[in-house]
Amino acid sequence: MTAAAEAPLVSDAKRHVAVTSWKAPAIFALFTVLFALLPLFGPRDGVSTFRLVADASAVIRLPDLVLPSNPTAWVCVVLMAAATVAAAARARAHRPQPLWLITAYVVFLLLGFLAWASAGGTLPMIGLLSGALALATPLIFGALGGVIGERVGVVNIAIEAQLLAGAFSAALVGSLTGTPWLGLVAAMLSGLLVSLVLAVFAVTYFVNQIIVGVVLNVLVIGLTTFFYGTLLNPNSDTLNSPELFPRIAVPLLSEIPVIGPVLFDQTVVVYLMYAVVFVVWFGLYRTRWGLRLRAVGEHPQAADTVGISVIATRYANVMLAGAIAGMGGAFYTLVSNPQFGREMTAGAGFIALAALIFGKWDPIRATLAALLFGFATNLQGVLSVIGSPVPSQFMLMLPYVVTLFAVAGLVGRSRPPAASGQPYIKS
Amino acid sequence: MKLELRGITKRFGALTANDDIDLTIEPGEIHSLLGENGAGKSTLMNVLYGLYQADEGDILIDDVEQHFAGPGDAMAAGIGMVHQHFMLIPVFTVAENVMLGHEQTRLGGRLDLAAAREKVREISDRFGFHVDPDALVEDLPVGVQQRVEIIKALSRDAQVLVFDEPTAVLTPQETDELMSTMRQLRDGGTSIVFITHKLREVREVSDRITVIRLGRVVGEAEPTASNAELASLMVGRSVELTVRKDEPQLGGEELVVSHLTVTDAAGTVVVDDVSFSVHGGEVLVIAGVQGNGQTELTEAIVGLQDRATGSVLLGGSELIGRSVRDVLDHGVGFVPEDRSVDGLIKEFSIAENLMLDRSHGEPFVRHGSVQIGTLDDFAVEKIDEFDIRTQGPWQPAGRLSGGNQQKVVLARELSRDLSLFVAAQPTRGVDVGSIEFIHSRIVDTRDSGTPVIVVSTELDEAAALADRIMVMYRGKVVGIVPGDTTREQLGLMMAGMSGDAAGATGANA
Amino acid sequence: MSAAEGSPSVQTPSRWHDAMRRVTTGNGLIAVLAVLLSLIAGSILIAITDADVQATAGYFFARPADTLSALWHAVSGAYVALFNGAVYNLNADGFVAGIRPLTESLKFATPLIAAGLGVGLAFRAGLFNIGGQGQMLMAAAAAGYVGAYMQLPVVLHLLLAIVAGVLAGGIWAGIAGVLKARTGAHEVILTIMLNHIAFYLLAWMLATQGVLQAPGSNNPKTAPMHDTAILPELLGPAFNLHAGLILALIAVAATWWLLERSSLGFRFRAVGENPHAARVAGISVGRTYAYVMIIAGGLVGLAGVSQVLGTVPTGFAGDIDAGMGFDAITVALLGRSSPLGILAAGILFGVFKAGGFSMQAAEGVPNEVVLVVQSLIVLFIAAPPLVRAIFRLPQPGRRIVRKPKRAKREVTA
Amino acid sequence: GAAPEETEESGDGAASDFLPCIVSDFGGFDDKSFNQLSKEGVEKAADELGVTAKEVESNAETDYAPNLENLVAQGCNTIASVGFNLSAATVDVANANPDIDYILIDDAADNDFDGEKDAEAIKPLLYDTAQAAFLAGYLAAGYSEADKVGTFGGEEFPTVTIFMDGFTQGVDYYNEENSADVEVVGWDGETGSFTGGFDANPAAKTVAQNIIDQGVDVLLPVGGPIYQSALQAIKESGEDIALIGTDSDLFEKDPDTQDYVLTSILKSMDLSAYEAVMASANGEFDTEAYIGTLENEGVGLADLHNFSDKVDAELVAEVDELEQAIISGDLTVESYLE
Ligand SMILES: Nc1ncnc2c1ncn2[C@@H]1O[C@H](COP(=O)(O)OP(=O)(O)OP(=O)(O)O)[C@@H](O)[C@H]1O
Ligand SMILES: Nc1ncnc2c1ncn2[C@@H]1O[C@H](COP(=O)(O)OP(=O)(O)OP(=O)(O)O)[C@@H](O)[C@H]1O
Ligand SMILES: [Mg+2]
Ligand SMILES: [Mg+2]
Repeated sequence: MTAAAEAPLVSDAKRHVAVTSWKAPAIFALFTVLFALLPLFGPRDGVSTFRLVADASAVIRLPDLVLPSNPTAWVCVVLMAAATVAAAARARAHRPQPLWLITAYVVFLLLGFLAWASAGGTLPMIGLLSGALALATPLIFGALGGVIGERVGVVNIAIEAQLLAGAFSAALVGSLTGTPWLGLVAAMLSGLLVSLVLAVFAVTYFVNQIIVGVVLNVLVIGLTTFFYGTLLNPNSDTLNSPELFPRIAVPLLSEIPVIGPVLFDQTVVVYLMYAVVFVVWFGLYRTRWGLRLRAVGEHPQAADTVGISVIATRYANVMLAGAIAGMGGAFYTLVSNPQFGREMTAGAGFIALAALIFGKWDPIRATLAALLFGFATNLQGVLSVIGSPVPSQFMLMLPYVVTLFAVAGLVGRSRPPAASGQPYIKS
Repeated sequence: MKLELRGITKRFGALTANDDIDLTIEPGEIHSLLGENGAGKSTLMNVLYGLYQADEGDILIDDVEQHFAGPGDAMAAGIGMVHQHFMLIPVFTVAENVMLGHEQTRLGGRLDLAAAREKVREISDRFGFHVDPDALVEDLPVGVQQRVEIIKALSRDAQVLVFDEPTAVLTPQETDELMSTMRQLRDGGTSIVFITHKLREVREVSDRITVIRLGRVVGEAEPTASNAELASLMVGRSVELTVRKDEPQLGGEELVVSHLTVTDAAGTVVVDDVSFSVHGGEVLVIAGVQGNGQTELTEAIVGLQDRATGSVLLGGSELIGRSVRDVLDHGVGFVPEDRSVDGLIKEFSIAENLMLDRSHGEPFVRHGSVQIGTLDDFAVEKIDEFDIRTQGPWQPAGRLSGGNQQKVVLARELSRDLSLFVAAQPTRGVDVGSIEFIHSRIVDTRDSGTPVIVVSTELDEAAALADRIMVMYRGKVVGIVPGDTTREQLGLMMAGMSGDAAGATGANA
Repeated sequence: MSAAEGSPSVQTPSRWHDAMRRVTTGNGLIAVLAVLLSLIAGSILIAITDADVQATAGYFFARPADTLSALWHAVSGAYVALFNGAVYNLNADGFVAGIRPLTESLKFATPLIAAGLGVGLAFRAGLFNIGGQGQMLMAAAAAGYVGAYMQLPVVLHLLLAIVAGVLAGGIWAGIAGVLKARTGAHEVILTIMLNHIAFYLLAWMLATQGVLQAPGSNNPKTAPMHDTAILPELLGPAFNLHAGLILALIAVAATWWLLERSSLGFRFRAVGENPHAARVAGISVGRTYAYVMIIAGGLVGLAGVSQVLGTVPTGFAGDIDAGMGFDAITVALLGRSSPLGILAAGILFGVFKAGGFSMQAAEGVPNEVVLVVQSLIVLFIAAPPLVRAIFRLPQPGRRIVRKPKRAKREVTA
Repeated sequence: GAAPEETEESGDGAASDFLPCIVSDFGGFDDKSFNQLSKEGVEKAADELGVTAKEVESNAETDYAPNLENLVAQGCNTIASVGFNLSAATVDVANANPDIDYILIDDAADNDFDGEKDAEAIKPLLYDTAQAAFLAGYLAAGYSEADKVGTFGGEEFPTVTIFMDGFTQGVDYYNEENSADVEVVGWDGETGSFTGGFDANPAAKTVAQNIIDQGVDVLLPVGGPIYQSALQAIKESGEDIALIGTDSDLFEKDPDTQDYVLTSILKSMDLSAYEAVMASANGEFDTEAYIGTLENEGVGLADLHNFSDKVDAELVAEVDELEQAIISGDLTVESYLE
């Protein structure tokens, strides 16, 4: 190579051209136009009140934010248009779209929409956000369970089953022992048990993981409904009335305006959720556990050739995933409502599945996806309360439509762990 | 340390992949294993490495019997392996791959990446590898991935290193570097098992050679043996190592590529304003180190690159902007570089693979319906014509050995009326017997008046096939030179030196 | 996830796949044993709920025979009821009444077969169609609209209603297919979201006069279908079996032909097995995704059609899918995504469904027992080595390591 | 336990061989709503008759017909079908087997909307719940200090919205009479707040929470177990919010609610189902449609229990007067049953 280094080279550097993507400005423009139709064809009178404190007891009191509805919407249209122009300018200049611009655009859109939609009403910001968090919490647990499972190479379609089993046993054990803590442990154990079955069939017997997952969902629905009907419901005083976890306000943190009461006046299950999100994220990317887990999910034979037991790693982590999803189940009966009901998870496991794919198999992104879903759900709830002229069925559709657009418009292609779904068969 | 395999037998169902094999690796020797595709070399090494359990036979280290339940045990015993199919996690960095399985951690269970990086750098410097510990493996050229595998093995202080076909994907320079690394290791006392299909390399680097055929040891050879001797020992018959090739009967300029530019998704220009033409009845070999735009160039011709600008005129009609199917319908035959991913559907039968690019019309499809009879006849014919070793046309293609898989792809692409034939790395990983066959088919195609483009990183192959050689570097054409250009000059051109300069330097050298 | 990349039956490495096929199809014994095991497990649940068993268990140690006999009565009673309700009614007088349960089973199998085909077809092209619910609902809406609110001549009416339903199912699934092809979004999310959207969309239509709500009614339910739009009964009024079964059988044959013999099906499978190679061979992967989803949705739509024009022609409400979008996944997987396998699996599930009603009515066995037994059967059938181990049957030859697969690159549609 | 005597009589001669049966709508018999109440009514009758009722659950629309047919095959004498969803299937079965007595709860069995019942053997049981809800609305409006009351439902079904409609009319009437300005949050007669299902899950709770955030101090959740979510949301808000139950008296059914429940809107499906079954057993079955009203006490307002001293006696008196006015026809409450 030395000779080559002295000789005249045909230019060593590769050339770069800027890629111009008009996607962002196009989407911005589309939504700006669509949004402008609202105040144009459905002008709303009056003012919108954004309430920023939960109740009179808040230490730091913020006044209500009162905005004239229609003018605010128009101002937001203008700001959105400006953001669109900025995005277009950047696209022309072949520069990437910065996160702040996208964030700003989304904030304008949201603010404008809320102002328009809540004309004459009061929008309780804290209720809006804390409701979103409540709706997202079991989804986050479920999605994290899914992330771990798929990252280690076992598709976890059984999140629904783990949530439901968790909710069931949390209610049962919580009632029997009189302490929600044991209920929580029971929820984790039963989630773990469900995923143990998943592991036995998927890892040891190489049964297609989707079959096992789908079937486990049916099995657990069958079993919980059966025992609910024959056991829990007839003896609901003793077997189906657990005590709930109390809310614990974190001193100081819970006094932060707006986000304090939303994030830091919660039950221990929610605090655990924060911890689990962090631990899973940290563990996955920074620790030996995570490195090996991901290796097994990406290329099990490579992991095998460096002496990592693929089978053991898969078993351990699938069970861990089940335990985490099981915790999400406990949210239903130990935080939300002190009673189990048949099929009470109502498909949340599938939404969690969607969230983890939406979140590209990453714990933080999956959490954000679940939060987005929770937010969209609660936004429709709040809007239909303050009076929306849209039929309830369309309002209830909103979170799903938002997710659909978000996935199709923004996320696009995503790559699952390479060996996810593949049994590891060794001689 | 001395490693001994005694009476190793390994069966896969009815197939005996290794049949009572004895092999002794002395300390500090480079021991080559030679054999056709499917002879059982990889299987033997996988047994040695604990990936497979032998049905019969023993493994001894320094005369002590070993029981490897898994690769962990083998590694602990000082055996390292660079696998034929890389055992690297594509989405991990080099350091992560190297540390995997014997990670060091710091407070709070955090991975000690700094230590791993240091280790990579240390080994990398010792052997002059130039590997960036923080690069993602999937972004690295195969040659560098190869080095990562070696670093992986060395980081565990392997005393016996198995290289299973490490040079199949390397450029000549990289191969030379690898061989000097191997010598360096041997001189340091490490024993090396070296598997390759390239006889030149075997002769150059081996201390001893063992030849395997059909799962048995058929003999030992000295490094001084001739290519022809080795080849016939391997294949069991005499092999012609150079294709017989007449002077080209040049036709018109069938293919004219001008100002072809391809960018990747991130905006990097991977093919940079490339212009050339190919005559009917001519083989143009595109040479160059892997990853210098050859792949993208061929893909752009076939319509597989979305971001291609410029012009590709085939027989006067423009190919750029057409769909792949359209291009194929124009009579372009294409052998992709990575047959197992892009060329074959392993779960499909040989017959189905043979109709893969003609699934929309005659002769295999009539009124929307696949003509099974026609297809079966065709497949039987092609299996015979291309000497594909199989039990029948309806066997899954994935079960064939590498060389035979390659023949299936070739059979498919050469059985249409072609106006252009493009083959990328047509003989990669293929044994000498099959290489002979594939080369002669390519020459036949040329002789029928079709323009042919062959992408190869193999200088021997370039020399054997080319009427002209075009060398690419960093996406640009370094020069187009006659087919009989010297190895040295081509080597220099592949490092980016322009044709004239390289010619001068090469002459001086 | 894996479903995105390949069908379950095809994505497993070929050698293993083959071994698996040999073992399972070559061994009906395993299937029988799997059913037996599951029934035993079901017996436990049946025994728990049985009042006599509970009562006698109280004094089990005093008189165990009582408990055992109660157990026997409970379990045998339940399974006899299942047989009577799903296969042949031994208590009925005459063959016609006796065979009626079998026709009921076939009636329940009809939508499962059709929807199973839709899911299975998508699997073969490497797509996980979890959107059967939405596709069925939209198909039901369209077929129901034509059937209940349009006046047309005899044959034409039925044909149009069927076509409308199949089209609607195809379009609904096609949305997912096209979005996946154009944007690369994952079909699992898309179809799950489309399920919920379809559910609420149908709820709105059912609650809206002039759309699907029966004129003059306040209930979220359609008017009955016109007689001209009802799938004819196959065996006369004594049986509920309707021509939907014929449609499902035609669909089985058509899907078989499509997959095994047609060029389009060849492309589907090619894309399902290896989208990279398919693309290089000139097959447009994105287009294939779109087509396969449209056809799959049409097949699932057929299930919806058979529900509203055949099984419940008296008008329907919002849960007319009856959970079959998800059952269909199990059916497709149990049938290994092959049309004939799906036919068999669909009939098996139909039998359990019909038998479940009779177990509940005759013996008071909760419906969920059937769910449990069904799921266990699927699990056991899918894991022959486990069944062999339980019954101490010899395990067939050892298994083998597959060659590593390169991480798949993303295919640009 | 001790083993019973070996010789077991198969029931005493008095127990009839009368077989009452019931089919649920989806949601099952433990739905804390109409399925459960109807079942309780049938069971009560069966107990009195010394027999065991056959009870089968439906999980989907396609289950109705087979369930009914299987019950016919079991030799049932009376079959109760719960919910408008079962209407068509019950009509079919009743026409095919007219010698059995059918009770259809919550539907008029008129699927062609010609104003005529479609099968002779069916006795429809209908409930003009709006009447009772009207009273509850008036009471709530009078009780409310915040001048804001809230309601939400499970899904937008007429059997659900009839409560919300009556309630809203009651509030409106209060406003008219007392020139007050009490606002109903969650239902405007056209659209409103729905949880999208009948599960007591986080979704139901956040809907309740959102309504509470609007400052209501009375809350009427309509739809089976979702009252639990409302209760939980009320508890967590820490505010003084009264709950109104539906169907049966929540105060008695669920002791947890006792401190919160202002009153309940009664819909006595248990009672009318019981009566119909008994009539059938005694050979007195008539197939005349039954419409539960305030007058025949098929619907009504439950006792105020713990709230009796928190509510103005005057208001209570007004509610009583209103009840009389409705019974006498001086005041009409609109509902879809008209
Ligand atoms: N896991 C397996 N299951 C079944 N057969 C196998 C397996 N692995 C290898 N074989 C077969 O065993 C024989 C030996 O294969 P092996 O990979 O050892 O050949 P090789 O000499 O390394 O060939 P190549 O030069 O192509 O790498 C071949 O016929 C191959 O098809
Ligand atoms: N590249 C492609 N990838 C996927 N689908 C394709 C492609 N080209 C065509 N199709 C579709 O496949 C079907 C058959 O293809 P087309 O009609 O183009 O081929 P044909 O040869 O005319 O027909 P047939 O396949 O019936 O012989 C059509 O529905 C067509 O739209
Ligand atoms: Mg090999
Ligand atoms: Mg009528």
